[in-house]
Amino acid sequence: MDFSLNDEQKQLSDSVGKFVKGSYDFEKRRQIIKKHDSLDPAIWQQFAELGWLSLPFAEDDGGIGGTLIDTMVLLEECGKGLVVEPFIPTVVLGGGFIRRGTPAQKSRYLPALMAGTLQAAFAVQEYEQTFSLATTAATATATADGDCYVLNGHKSVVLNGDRADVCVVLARTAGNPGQEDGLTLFLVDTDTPGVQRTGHRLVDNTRAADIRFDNVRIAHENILGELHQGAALARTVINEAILALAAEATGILSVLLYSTVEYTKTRKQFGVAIGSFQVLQHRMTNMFIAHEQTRSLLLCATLKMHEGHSDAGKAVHALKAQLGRAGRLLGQEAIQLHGGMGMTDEMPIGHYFKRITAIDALFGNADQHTRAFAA
Amino acid sequence: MDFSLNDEQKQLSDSVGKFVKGSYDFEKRRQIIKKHDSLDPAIWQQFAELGWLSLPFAEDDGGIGGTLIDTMVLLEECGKGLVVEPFIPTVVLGGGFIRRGTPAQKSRYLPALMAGTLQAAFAVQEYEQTFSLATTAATATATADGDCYVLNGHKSVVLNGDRADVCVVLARTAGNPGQEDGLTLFLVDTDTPGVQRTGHRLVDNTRAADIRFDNVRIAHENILGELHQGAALARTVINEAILALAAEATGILSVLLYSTVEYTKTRKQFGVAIGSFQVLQHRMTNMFIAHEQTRSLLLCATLKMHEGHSDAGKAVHALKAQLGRAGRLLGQEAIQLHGGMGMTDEMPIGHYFKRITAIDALFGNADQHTRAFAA
Amino acid sequence: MDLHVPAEEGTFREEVRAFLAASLTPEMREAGRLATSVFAEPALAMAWQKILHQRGWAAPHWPKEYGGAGWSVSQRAIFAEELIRAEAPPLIPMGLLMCGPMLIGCGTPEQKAHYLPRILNGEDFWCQGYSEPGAGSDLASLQTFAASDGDDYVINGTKIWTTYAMHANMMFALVRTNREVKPQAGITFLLIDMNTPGIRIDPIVGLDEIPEQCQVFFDNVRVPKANRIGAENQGWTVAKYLLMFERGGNEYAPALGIQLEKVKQLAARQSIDGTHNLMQDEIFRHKVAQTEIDVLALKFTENRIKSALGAGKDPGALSSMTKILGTELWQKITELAIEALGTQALIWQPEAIVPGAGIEPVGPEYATTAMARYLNTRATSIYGGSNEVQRGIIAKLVLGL
Amino acid sequence: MDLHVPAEEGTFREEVRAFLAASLTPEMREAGRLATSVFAEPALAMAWQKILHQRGWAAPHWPKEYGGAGWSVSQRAIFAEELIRAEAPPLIPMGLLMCGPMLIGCGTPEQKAHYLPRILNGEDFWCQGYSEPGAGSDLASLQTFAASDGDDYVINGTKIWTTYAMHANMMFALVRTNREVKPQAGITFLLIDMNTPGIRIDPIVGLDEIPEQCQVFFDNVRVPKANRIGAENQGWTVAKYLLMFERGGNEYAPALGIQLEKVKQLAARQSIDGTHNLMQDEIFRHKVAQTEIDVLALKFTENRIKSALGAGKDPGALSSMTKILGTELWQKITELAIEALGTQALIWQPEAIVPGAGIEPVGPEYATTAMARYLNTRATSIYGGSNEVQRGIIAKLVLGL
Repeated sequence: MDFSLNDEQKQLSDSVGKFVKGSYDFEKRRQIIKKHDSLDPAIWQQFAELGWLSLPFAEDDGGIGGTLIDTMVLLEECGKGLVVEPFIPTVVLGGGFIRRGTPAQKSRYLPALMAGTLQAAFAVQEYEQTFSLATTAATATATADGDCYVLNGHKSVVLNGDRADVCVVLARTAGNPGQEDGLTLFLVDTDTPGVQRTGHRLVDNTRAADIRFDNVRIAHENILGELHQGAALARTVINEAILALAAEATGILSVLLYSTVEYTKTRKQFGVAIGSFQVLQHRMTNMFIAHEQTRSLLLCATLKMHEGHSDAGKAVHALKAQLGRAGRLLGQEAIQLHGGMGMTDEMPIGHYFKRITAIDALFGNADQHTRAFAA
Repeated sequence: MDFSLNDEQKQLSDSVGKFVKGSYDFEKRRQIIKKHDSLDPAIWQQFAELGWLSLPFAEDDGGIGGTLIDTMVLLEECGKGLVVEPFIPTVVLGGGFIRRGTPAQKSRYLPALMAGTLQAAFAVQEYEQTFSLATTAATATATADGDCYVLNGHKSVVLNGDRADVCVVLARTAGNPGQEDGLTLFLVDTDTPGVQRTGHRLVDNTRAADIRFDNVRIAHENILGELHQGAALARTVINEAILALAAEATGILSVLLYSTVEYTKTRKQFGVAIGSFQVLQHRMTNMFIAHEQTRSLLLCATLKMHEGHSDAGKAVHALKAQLGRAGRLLGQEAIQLHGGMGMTDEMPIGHYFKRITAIDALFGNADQHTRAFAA
Repeated sequence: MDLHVPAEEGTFREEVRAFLAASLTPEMREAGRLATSVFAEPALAMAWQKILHQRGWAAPHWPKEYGGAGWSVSQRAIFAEELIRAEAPPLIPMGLLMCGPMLIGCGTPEQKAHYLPRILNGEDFWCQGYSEPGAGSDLASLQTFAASDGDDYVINGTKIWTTYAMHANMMFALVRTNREVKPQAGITFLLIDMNTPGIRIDPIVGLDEIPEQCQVFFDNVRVPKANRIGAENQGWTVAKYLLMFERGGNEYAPALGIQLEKVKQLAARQSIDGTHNLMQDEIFRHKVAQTEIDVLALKFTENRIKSALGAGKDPGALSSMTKILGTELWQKITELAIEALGTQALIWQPEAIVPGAGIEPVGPEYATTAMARYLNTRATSIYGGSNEVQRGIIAKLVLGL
Repeated sequence: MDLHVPAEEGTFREEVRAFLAASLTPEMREAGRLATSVFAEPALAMAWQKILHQRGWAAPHWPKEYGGAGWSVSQRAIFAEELIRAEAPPLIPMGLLMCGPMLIGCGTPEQKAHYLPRILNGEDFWCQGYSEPGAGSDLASLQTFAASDGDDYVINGTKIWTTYAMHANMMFALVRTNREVKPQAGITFLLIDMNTPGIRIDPIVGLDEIPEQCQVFFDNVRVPKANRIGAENQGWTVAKYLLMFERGGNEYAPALGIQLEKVKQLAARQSIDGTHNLMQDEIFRHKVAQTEIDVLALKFTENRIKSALGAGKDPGALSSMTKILGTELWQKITELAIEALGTQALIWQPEAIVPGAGIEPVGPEYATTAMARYLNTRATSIYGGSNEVQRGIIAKLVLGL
């Protein structure tokens, strides 16, 4: 076993780290949130030019053929800089589905996606439901002439949904809510008639959309994967997205920890740096331990997914569960130890706190994954 | 609302406190455990003479007619002294059942019980079951001639069972395991043929017994309460026992807390009293808070039971759940803060830890009562 | 011991309910429902205060001679509960709960006669000038200096975390008047007119993007010595008096109980598998139940404090305990809410939770405030003496460590 | 990065399994199964060590030249796992895991030649003389004094928490040789023959009622200076070397995983409602799963340490972290066991868990050891540098606080 990065991975990590430090400081990020609606076109173009948008795609598809480990390396550094650009919705989720599509589907979307000119999203979550594929209520019904499918439904919090050019939609083509059988994935261009989007912010300053599908006609060729068997493929791509989120989160956790450590070394009360208080030292040690344990599970899950281990899914559950618990602990403690300053919009720490809070809620929270781990 | 003790309650509290301090120090307790098998006949006789064994019984039955609050006051002081004598099994459980029995049953047992010459027990728990009335597998079948019932079953950890003269036994007379209907309570003299007892210690240095009932014949007049309807009465008496245990536990928690506080004021490491370490101060503060919250729920449940409130049962669940959590916290922290000395049989603290650990396991643990609270 | 609830308290509850049903406007209820911190939208809160004042109920806890209601401890608790149940907007506390009681205890007859009526009728809007950038948990180290100059003090320095300073026309403040003595011994308590020249107010945007807090700068601000409470350099005593009053009077359990009920209601609307809802999920229900048990225990802890207060006893550091428990349970309840809402809790539309804005939210209406509440309550364990400081107080004063 | 498991490791595992199946006697397995602390019954543990020694496997982690097995890091991990799985009694660690490595690193050629073979073959039974009544977490304040007298030291003082001192014929100890310097600078490392006149051993009865620990008194005990390790007053360096070795080598996850499996097995035997067992109870299963996730994370944390060690790097304070996690998870697992067993866990029969006693326990056999384990593991967060001390080390060395 070897947990150190190889030379290429190290190079990638350094290059992303340098980019974030050099071109993505907190003031820059603040402008992106305010002016550019959480996506700076120039930054996104740079992502494309640096090859990051092509990272997970096969060389045959025009990509770089990177591994899950590469994506992990990239996103951990993005997490440290709290990059708001929609890498996960477009590249990991959208791209993750499309690269498993038909040659026609791939050639239609992937080149533009890798060039940075196409945005994607995955519409899975619905209102008043905890995260679950089986509860999907959106339906897609074959027309009488068998020509196409007609999609109806209402999806909530579609990450990057307001600017996505193409949306992967999970809908029921057979069976009843509660069953995983009978779900199908569709590729839906968002300019298709009947697609109504209301874009909105999320607490972490990323963007999402409420999307209503009102008798949206979808051609057969836009079915992604197998009819009625969409749940398994959805789960695979979601697991990759969880890895990506966890990598980003591990970067965030390290900032929550080490910014807090640094802050307590300078902040004085009662005549001394508050970092000299034993109570805070032990609490920061607990933060440190939670962070390291999360990193260990990130490595565990990434390596098992990478090698296609039979218990890879279980490792992903463990990771997401730990992430929720560690995120809660580190986020809350970071704010508490920053005191009043931690409650301000001005300081970066609160923004890291918001993002780590959001990550717990995405694709099932800690309790749900703990339960799934035990199943 | 008034939470202060009235004069009589204060007097009782003082008198028990004085007895424990004067006649029941830790060395005396050690002798009782070693020499007298966890019951000192002279001490028990004093209990009788002081009227404590008569406390909860009606004046018409020759008792003192005390309330649940009086029992609470008595047991909290007993808890502080870690009295091992079987007050709860004999007086609260055995006596609690018998005083709800027929006049004949009362006159047969209560005078001796109050005089200190009769010991009682309640046989409810069976092996390889979490605490639950419904799972009772012991059976009592009416004989063909309808003359009596024949009891068969195997009860585990019958508190005070090895020296009990009479045992209240819960057995199934109808229905199937899983149902609460069809359970009946029987008064069984332990010298009845077919009762086989193996006495043993418990970790808290009290005594219990493994009891097998092998075709034990029980006359109709020994049915306690109504046939098939034993669960409701059992629950009432168990709730009173939980209050009693909680009162004892509250006394124990106060010793766990304040002994630890005192110990850390004297124990020196790194040139200072360890109680000066902020980390330990905050942890002891958390112990203090848990103790006070437990006391609040003890008052809540006692007063609601005392007044026959409709949500009294729920308050008892809350109390037992809190007791489990607080007991775990205070017990474990007390040992940790005593360091190596806390791990020795010689120091009292470990014995308090053992008793508080046992109390969580009796009559359903914290998780079970939390669940019942939410039901 | 006696838990008996006298029958007349039932009648009283009916009276309060009837009044609230008749007096609270829909706008005010909306402001109450949408409030995500302890502070409601100021204009609506002040409007509601005026209505209460007409009934004589704006400050029921004050002594009757100054405009209080003359209620028993239980009646006050009932009133507080019913206000929460009716979704009344919480009143701005700086005048009614802080400055008023302080004046009643420590003010001169003239100060009382002038300020108390203006607090009750809402003519004055007060803010609190305690914390400074370098003096948070360590309040005694404050540096804002008031130099004696004839009949005035001349103030220089800065205060921070001053809630609603931009709305206030008055501030009660702790300032340093002596740098040569022990920190606590050189502090004076002053009332400052916010319209005095030399005061600048910079709003601070919070995690919820709302500028509720401010930093206030003093540049040679002249304050008449007549505005001093107590003697010069005795301000710390006044502050401690106020703190004691504040702590004894704070009750968390009633509001926590109602908030937890709301969490249960919204969790019951979330489907977990197409057939069951989240309140039927054993794990979530267990967490809710544990919290409910903690709130029940806190309720009786608070009852014990009231019982001790009623008997004229000093509840002592028990009030530090209720501050710790109350704020940490409050945080826990807001956490349960965002957990129950899942991704719906992430939708961020601060514009949709401004009372009267009339903006239709994305997602269910009940989900719009949960995240702001979760973010906001993080501050409750920081302000009012951080929970670390409270734990230190218990360790020192109760445990003698 | 590479998680690949080489095929030859599978073969190795088979070899170890076959050996264990053939060599472990039923009595030894019983001693392993009934051990409630890290220490098994000494006679059976020593008998098992002799068998391992014949195979060359008594101290696989030692360098090959001194009798080690020359295995890779992974092979050592496999061996450790299989020992646990086979319920082998744990070997007494003071000689093999502590004294041996210390001698290899710091002993003279003569000391190594004399003592190492005697450790391997079990001829010497070692105990550790570190703690004193006033020197626990603050080890450097130890007072047992060794006065120089010609070729000898003359020792006076006392040691406490000396495990199995009554079985030992040798002790390695820290003693004070200079009181005039900083505490750490006046300490010397000595090997002491326990049969020397002037030594008295008082057993200490633990919570489990077993006298595993002792207090040892020294009354003018003469120890030859040839028994000194390193230079006079340099004992602290030797102790630190040993500590580093001890920490890097400790692995908790494999044993924790197996213990948690056993908890799951016993929980699956407890009926909750006549139809379902406790492992089908959502709440209990959730707690087990959380613990299992923590153990999995610890396993990879330990793998990361091994990976760093393998690459010749210093894992640094990560070993303080695994001590904290390993011991607290161990405590958690024993807690889950007593929770699962309910009142059955309360049955207390220390006489029934003595290997070979042949006493039929009251209740199921698997329930006899749970409470003693729960009580015993309370000590794991106290000894070997309390977890408070470990957290302090991380705060200082890793976080720079």
